[in-house]
Parts: sequence; structure tokens; C-alpha cells
Amino acid sequence: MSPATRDEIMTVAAARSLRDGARCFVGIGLPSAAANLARRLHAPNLVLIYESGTIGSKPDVLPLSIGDGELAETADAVVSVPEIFAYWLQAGRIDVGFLGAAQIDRHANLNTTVIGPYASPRVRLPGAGGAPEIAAFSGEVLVMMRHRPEAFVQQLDFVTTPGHLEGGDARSRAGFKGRGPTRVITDLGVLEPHPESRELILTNVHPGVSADDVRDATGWRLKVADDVAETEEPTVQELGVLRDLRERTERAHLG
Amino acid sequence: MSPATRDEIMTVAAARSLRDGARCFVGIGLPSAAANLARRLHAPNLVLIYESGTIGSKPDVLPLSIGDGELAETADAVVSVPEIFAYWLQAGRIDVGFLGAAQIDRHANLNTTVIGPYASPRVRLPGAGGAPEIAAFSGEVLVMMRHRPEAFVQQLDFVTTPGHLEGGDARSRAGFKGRGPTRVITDLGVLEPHPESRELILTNVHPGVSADDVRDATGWRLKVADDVAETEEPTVQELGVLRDLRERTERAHLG
Amino acid sequence: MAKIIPLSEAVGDLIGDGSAVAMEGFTHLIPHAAGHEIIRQGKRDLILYRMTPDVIYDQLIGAGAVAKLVFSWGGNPGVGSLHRLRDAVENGWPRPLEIVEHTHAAMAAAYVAGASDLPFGVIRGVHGSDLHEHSKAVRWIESPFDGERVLAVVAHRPDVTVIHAQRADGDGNVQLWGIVGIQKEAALAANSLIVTVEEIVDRFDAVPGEMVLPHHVVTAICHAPGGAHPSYAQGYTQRDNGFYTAWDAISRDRNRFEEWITHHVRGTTSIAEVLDSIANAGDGE
Amino acid sequence: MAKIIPLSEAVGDLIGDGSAVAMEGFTHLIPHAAGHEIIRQGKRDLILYRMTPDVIYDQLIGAGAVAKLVFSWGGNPGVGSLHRLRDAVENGWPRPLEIVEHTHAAMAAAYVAGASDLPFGVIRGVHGSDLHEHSKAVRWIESPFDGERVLAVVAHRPDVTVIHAQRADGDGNVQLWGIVGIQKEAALAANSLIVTVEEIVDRFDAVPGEMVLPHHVVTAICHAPGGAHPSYAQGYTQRDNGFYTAWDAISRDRNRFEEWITHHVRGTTSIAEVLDSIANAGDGE
Repeated sequence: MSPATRDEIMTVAAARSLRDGARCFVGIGLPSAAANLARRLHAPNLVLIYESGTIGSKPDVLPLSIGDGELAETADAVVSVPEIFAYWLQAGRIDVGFLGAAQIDRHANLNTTVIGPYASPRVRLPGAGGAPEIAAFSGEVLVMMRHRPEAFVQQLDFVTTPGHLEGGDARSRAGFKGRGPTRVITDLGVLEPHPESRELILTNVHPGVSADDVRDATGWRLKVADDVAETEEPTVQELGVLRDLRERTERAHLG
Repeated sequence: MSPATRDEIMTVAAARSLRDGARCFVGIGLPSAAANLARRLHAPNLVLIYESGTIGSKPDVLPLSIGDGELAETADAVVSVPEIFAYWLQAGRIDVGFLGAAQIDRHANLNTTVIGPYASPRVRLPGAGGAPEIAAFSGEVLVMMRHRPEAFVQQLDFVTTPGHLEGGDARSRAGFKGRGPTRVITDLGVLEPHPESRELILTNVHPGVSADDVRDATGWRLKVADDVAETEEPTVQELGVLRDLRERTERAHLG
Repeated sequence: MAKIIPLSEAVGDLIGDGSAVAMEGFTHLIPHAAGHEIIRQGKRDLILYRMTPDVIYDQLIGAGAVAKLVFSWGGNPGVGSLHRLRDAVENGWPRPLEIVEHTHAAMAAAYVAGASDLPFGVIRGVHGSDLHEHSKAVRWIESPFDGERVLAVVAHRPDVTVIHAQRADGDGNVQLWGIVGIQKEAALAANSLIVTVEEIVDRFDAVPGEMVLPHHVVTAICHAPGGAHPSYAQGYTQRDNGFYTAWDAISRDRNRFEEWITHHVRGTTSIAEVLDSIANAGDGE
Repeated sequence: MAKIIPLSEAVGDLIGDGSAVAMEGFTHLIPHAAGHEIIRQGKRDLILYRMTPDVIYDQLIGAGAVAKLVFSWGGNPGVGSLHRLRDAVENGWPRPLEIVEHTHAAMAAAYVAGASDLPFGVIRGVHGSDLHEHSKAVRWIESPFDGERVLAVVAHRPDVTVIHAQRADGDGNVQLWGIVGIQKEAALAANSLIVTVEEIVDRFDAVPGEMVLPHHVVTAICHAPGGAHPSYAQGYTQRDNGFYTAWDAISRDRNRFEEWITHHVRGTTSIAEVLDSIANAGDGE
């Protein structure tokens, strides 16, 4: 078996973060791969909820969109979009939300709206989608992003999705019920908010990655935990299941 | 065939008021009988909507409750209760609403809440149900009540459901979109609001009933139209269909 | 999350004296078995929510279990008055009953707000209805966009909601169909959810018009076939129209009511026994 | 009310220059055929609503039909950017595009408010999001009961909503199933409703998970099998994932985009011809 790629390590690390039975609000791409991997490993009772309204989906391959037919066909319940946002997400019935972003700052606030000024952006990004409410109302949020200096920035161009706002207890003062981003899982390592300042701290590096590598890929002066750990290599089982899932996905979608 | 009873004449008169294709919000009892009679006569495309959420019900017999199984089984669509009130009634998608009441005043305001003071009622009535919104948001409202002095009163004990409020243009000033009560069909005749004052005027008497009979059964000084008409006797077809419907209903519910 | 347990245990564990309880079912699927169990266990001072309090709430009120009722239409559908509800409001018997009353539209919006974790729901409201003047649960507010007046209705957040459904599966998912009324909103507005069911199956067959409540929002599932009687469960039981009619005479008289409750509810332990007891007595048929 | 007419007639009669149009479908059942017809007829200055503007809105924007876009997530799902949307916002090509943007939750609440004839919807909102600061379509309001701040969202009331569905029957009732998204609310929020369908049948078979829109809320039904392509209609067609991927390269380049639209949309008269045209050109597969 060939060694794990960085995206694979990132996906496995995210999958390991999910406890069995959790209700997980899943986006497309890496989060969906991580959640579906976890469901095949240690978390067979993970409840996958997609914003298209499918609750308890059990897809056999990875969906290419949050509205793939298989998500509906294998769900415990399919509800309307107003309901998924009001009765499920806003009502606090999601344990874990997954988010990605174009930019993140040291307090895990996220930008998916624009690079440059809002009125005349240099790059127009897709926008908010469900992210602000996912971050506000989920029990906790896992962020998955590739670690690059232009993505891990000193100052967001636009705060689409508040994470820990300006840090400290700002989040709970603003009335958010969930704990907000608890882990930022990247292709280099894992950042976690400091318990008091809520500034993101490097707590894990992936195999073969040094803390300096991660600092170099971060646009702010990244703090590193005293006891930074190395992520355990993906096991043969983890990697095997992930690769099998991806292979079957490719066959299904292109076949 | 035995002559029509007063309740039968009242039901037939109400049925005749319904135009084919109208969307009709139906309560139980006389309104349901009238609507289902109309659907079997001149209005085969009448759309019956019950507040339990059944849209386009086509019951074979009269339902005993607004939630009878047959209403759901024969409906074009069954929706939730929040939806029937928000998306259908409040949104103005009902053409004709039917109401009854314990008390009505000269401007067709209705009381279904209490006889006596609200805090210590002499008679506690069932309450509002859907009536206030039916009267506010339906295109027009037909009221069906048995004509008695204690029901047709000078002064309501409680305004559950505004009809024409204090009369004149009060209703449109209050922002109601529908036309409000357009006919009050009783077992003695038909009252209609005066085009300007909106005071109820006797416009029809049923066969064998005089205007004085109706005045005697009304708790306020009832005005009578100059050209008060006599309700056309129920035809053999009308009466036959109504009696057949009632007979089949009794067999079905008691059988 | 969903445990399959006896109804007596669910009511005993989840409903206390003073609990706020919503028992919903719009004509269809009314949880009578659970109501009886609440009476049997002698719960007191309950705050009850229900759009259409009917025979089961008449029984709970007459049995003295209820301190406050939040509702929008309280009658015996197709028959007439609820005499126990009337006696409580008109005469304070067997105890005074505080009431908060709404229109159906307002009750529905209040459940929607509760299910959505919002402090209030919004409806157009009906200008000129005395009902809105007598309620602290509604307030006129203005649209921040055009100043239009609409009615805010305080959210319903019961401690426990109780519903009856056709089926549960082994995982604790709940399936119901037919007239689904306000059940989903009532279920999701509450902190705990008790569901009595006609049948527990391994896996659901999909049914047109079905609503599924996933196991993770269900607290307790109790097997209680016939538990909606005299209401019905589409596909399982028929509405017992005769009982609704007979209830009028039973409930009209305090003594007859008390005998009925003592004999058929307090003297039984399950809905199956209630139905036998009624049939044997020829009482309520 | 519901008339069965050709799509060209429905678009011609009901959509004018400057119309506010919502074309909904949450990944599933996206009304591409109707979008093409709007381009063919050269409609201008449209105000378009859609939660997830994807390829069909990229085409409409690139074709110059759109003055304003109200949306919550504008990307090519699973692929990347919508290059025509980006070009319009970043460079004003082929014309400047005004945008009003929301979160998904706010868009959903705005459609619910429109379907309910309310001036606004209410959600909790997200304190600290710059999004709420840049929008005139939302305002913070206080609960009249406890002072809690919640977010009011102005209702969506499009002139016309367009959706794609699996079936219509002879009376003009519409049946759809699978992921039903925001379609009902979008349909009921609009003054007119155009529905393209895979099939017209005499009578529906009931399908689990179905949603039925009764004939009296449907303005026009147009037979357009395959009309969701490259999106899909559950039970009828498959999502064409290859097309979504191919669209990235087509839309990235203004000239290639214009050639594609000229050849495959303006040079055809129906979705069937579009699909043939694409297949023959090997363009978009």
C-alpha cells in the first residue's frame, strides 16, 4: 500500500474526531469523505445530515453534491430546506458541523465571501451557504482546510462566519450556544483554540511535518503547544477503507 | 318525498352559494354538508380544504370530524397544520370560508368564546379554533346559524371573530384583505350586509317564513330589504342528493 | 436515545407534578393511552398544551390533574361541549383551571417557534378580536421594513410532548402517516418526547404521506396498540364515533364521570384493559 | 388554473423584461430547460432569486439576462467557481450585477414568509457576521416578550417561480419527490408558477416522500422531459456529473462560453435539442 497523502492524513484525522452516534452536518468534499470514513470505522451510528434535508443518510459512495439522489434514498427522513435549517440546525439538534473556507484567522473566524473589498472584490467566492448558522448553532465545529499562508491570514477580508470572534469569551457573550470551532484540521496538522484566549494553537503535526513547516504556512505568528504531538499514521485499515470508498465513488459517478 | 326541513333548506341555500372551482375552507356539521352537496350538484370541481390539512378532499360520506381518515385518503394533498394556516389560509388561497357561532351581531361579528364575562363565564364555549383567521383571510365568508333571538344579539359577549367590525369601511381600514361575511344563511332566511353600512339586511326568506318571523327571531331591530325574495324550494334533485348523502353517512359511521 | 419501555415507566420518569405537557394529534392519533396513564399515576398541577383539547383532556381536567390549559378549540368534535372543561372553567370543579387561549393559527405558529428554538412566532393576527386582548402570550409588533403590524406569539416549549404513532422500528425511529397535524412541531418543541405506537417492527415499509421522526429526537417509545381510542390510527384502527357521542352523557354528570374514571381508568393498567372494561360495562358504546 | 402549454409560451407569457423570477431546486430538479428558454427569448434585466445559483444561473448571467441576483451560495457544486457569476461581479461583464446575499437559513425563511404572505421571516441570525451588515434585506429586532434579539428577513415575493417536477396529471396537479428542497415555499411565494415536468400522466401513483402541488396553485405546466439536465429528476434521470466538471472549462473563457450558448442554447428550441447538440459536439461531456 502506498504511503498516505497529506489529504488522506487530513481526512483520517478528521474522521477520528467524530464520536459514534453524533449528529453530523456534512458538507461536500473532504468533510463528507471524513464523515463517511468514520461511519465505516469506529462510528457506525454516526448520523449524517445534509443541508438538502436528508437526515441519517447512509450513502454507499461519496456524494458529489449535497443533493445526490442516494442521500435521499438511504436517509431515515427527508425534510424540506426550511425545516432542516429551522427545526434541526437552529434548534440545536446538530452535534458536529463541518466547515471549510477560503480564509481563516487566528480566532477561527471564516471568510467564504470575497477576497478584496466587498463592493469591488478581487475574487468573488461562493458566499455563506449554511456556514454562519452551522458555526453558530452546532454543538461544535470542525474546520478542514489546506494549510497555506494566503488562507491562514492575519486579517480576514470579510467575516462570513464568526468562529471565536475577537477571542476570549466573545462568543458566549454574543449569545452563541454551541462551542464553536474546536479543531482546525489541515493537511499539515491540527490547531485548537486556547481554552481562555481562544486563539488557535498548533497541537498536532502530521507525520513528516515540523512545527516550523506549519508556522511557515500560517499568515499570522502561530503559537505552538508545549507538547505538540505527532498525528498517528493512518492505519492500514483506515487507509484501505478510505481508498476503497474513493475508488467506488469514482466508478459510480463516472461509470 | 317528504317536504324539506328547515335545516335542509338552509343546507341547500348554502350549497347554492358556492361556485364551481372555488377553494372552500370547510368546518364540520352544516357547512360540510352544504359543501359536499354542492360538489355533487353544480360544483363538481369545488376544492374542499379542511383545517386538519387535507386539500381537495372528496369524501364519499360526510365526515364526523375535520380529521376523518377519508378526508386524507381522498385528498389531492395532505399538509401539516402549520402549513394549512400559514401557506393556505393566511396567504389568501381560500376563496370561501364557512363559519358558525353561538352569537352574531348586526355587523356579522361572531362569538364562539364565552357567554357572560370572560373571566367568569356563564357558558364556556369551545373557543376560536380557526375562525378568526378564516374570517380575516378568506375571499369571503358564509355564516350558517340557526335563527334564535339569543344567538342574533344586540351586543356580543365577546368578539372572537370580527366580521364587519363596527360597520362601514372599518374592515378594510383594519387591513383585512378578504370581503368578510357576505351571506348569513339561517334556517329562516338569508341576511346580507348592506353595501355601505355593512349592517345585515334580510334579503331572503325561506318558503313559509315571513319577514316578521325573522324579525321575531332576531335580537336587534332587523332591517328588511325592500325586495325581499323567497328562497326557491329545494328541488327534488337537491333534496334527493342531500338525503342520500346523509343516509350513507349514517350507515358508514354507525355501521 | 430512544428507549423502548413500558408506558407506565415513561410517564413515571418523564412527567412530574407541574410538568408542561403537550399531547397532540389533530383528531387523528390522539394519545389517549398516555392520558389514562397520567391519570392513573395521579399527576397534579400539569400545564397542558393542545390545539384541540377533546375527550382525553376532558378526562384529565375532570380528574383534577390540570392547573393550566393552553389551547385553541375545546370541544367534543361533531358532538358538542366538553363538560369537564366547562365545569372547571365555569365552576372551578374539581379545581380552578387557568386558561391561555389562542386561535389555531397562533397555536401552530407557537409550536413552530418552539421547534425552531425561536422566542416567538409571527402571524398576521386578526385586528379587532377580543382574543388577542385577553392574552399575554401575543403582542402586536411592527415589521422593521415597512411598519406593517403583525402578531408575535410566544413560543411553546413544553417539558414533554406525547404523541401516538403507527409504528416504531428497532432503532427507535417513529413512522406516522395520514393526517399528521401538528405532531412534528409539538415533538420537536419539547425537551422530551414520548411516543406510543401501534406496532414495533424491524424495518419500516415506506408509506406515502409518511412522516418519520428519527430515533435521536425520541426519548421513549411505548407499545400501546389501540392507544388512540376513541381516536384512530390510520391503517390500524377506526375512529369510535359512538364513544364520542356517549362521552357527552358520561361527562355531563360529575358523579357519572367519576365512576367512569374510577372504574375504567384507575381500575385498569393499560389501554387494552380500558377497552375491555368499557366493552364489558357497555359503558361508552 | 393550471394550463398545459409549451414552455416557450409559458416563458413568453409570464416572464417579462425586469421580472423577478425564482428558479429553485436544491441540487435536484433544477429547471434548466426553462432557463434556456429565457435565454432564447432574450429576456433582460431580470431579478433572479435562488439559494444555490449554479450552472443555469451562470448561463443566464453570462448571457446578459440578469440585473440582480438574490442568493446564498453561488458555486458549481463539487467543482468550484461559477465563472460567469464571478466575471459579472468582479468585472461587470457582460453587464454589472447587483447582488443581495443571505445565508441559506435566511433565504429559506424569506421564502417561507413569502409563501405565508408575511412581510418578513424570523431567524436567530448570526451575531458578528459581516453578511448581515451588508444587507438591507435583514434587520435585528427584539422579542416583545423577553427582549432577545433575532433577525428579521424581508419576504421573497417573486413575480414568477419556475420549478421542474417529475409528473403532472391531467388536472394540472404536480407531483415531485426525493429531495424537495425549497420548492414548495418558492412555488407558493410567487404570483405565478411555471412547472416543467418529465411526464404527464392521467393519475398519480402515490410515491413515498411525494409532495403534491394542487392544480389551483399552478399557472402553467410544460412537458420537458430531461429538463433538469445536468441536474436530475429522481426516478427519471441521473445527475450528469461530467457536465458539471466540463462546465468549469466552458465558463472560464468568455468566448468559449458565448460559442457554447450560441450553438447549444440559442441554436436550439428545446431541452431535447440541447442534449442532442451537446452530445454531437462532444461539448460538455
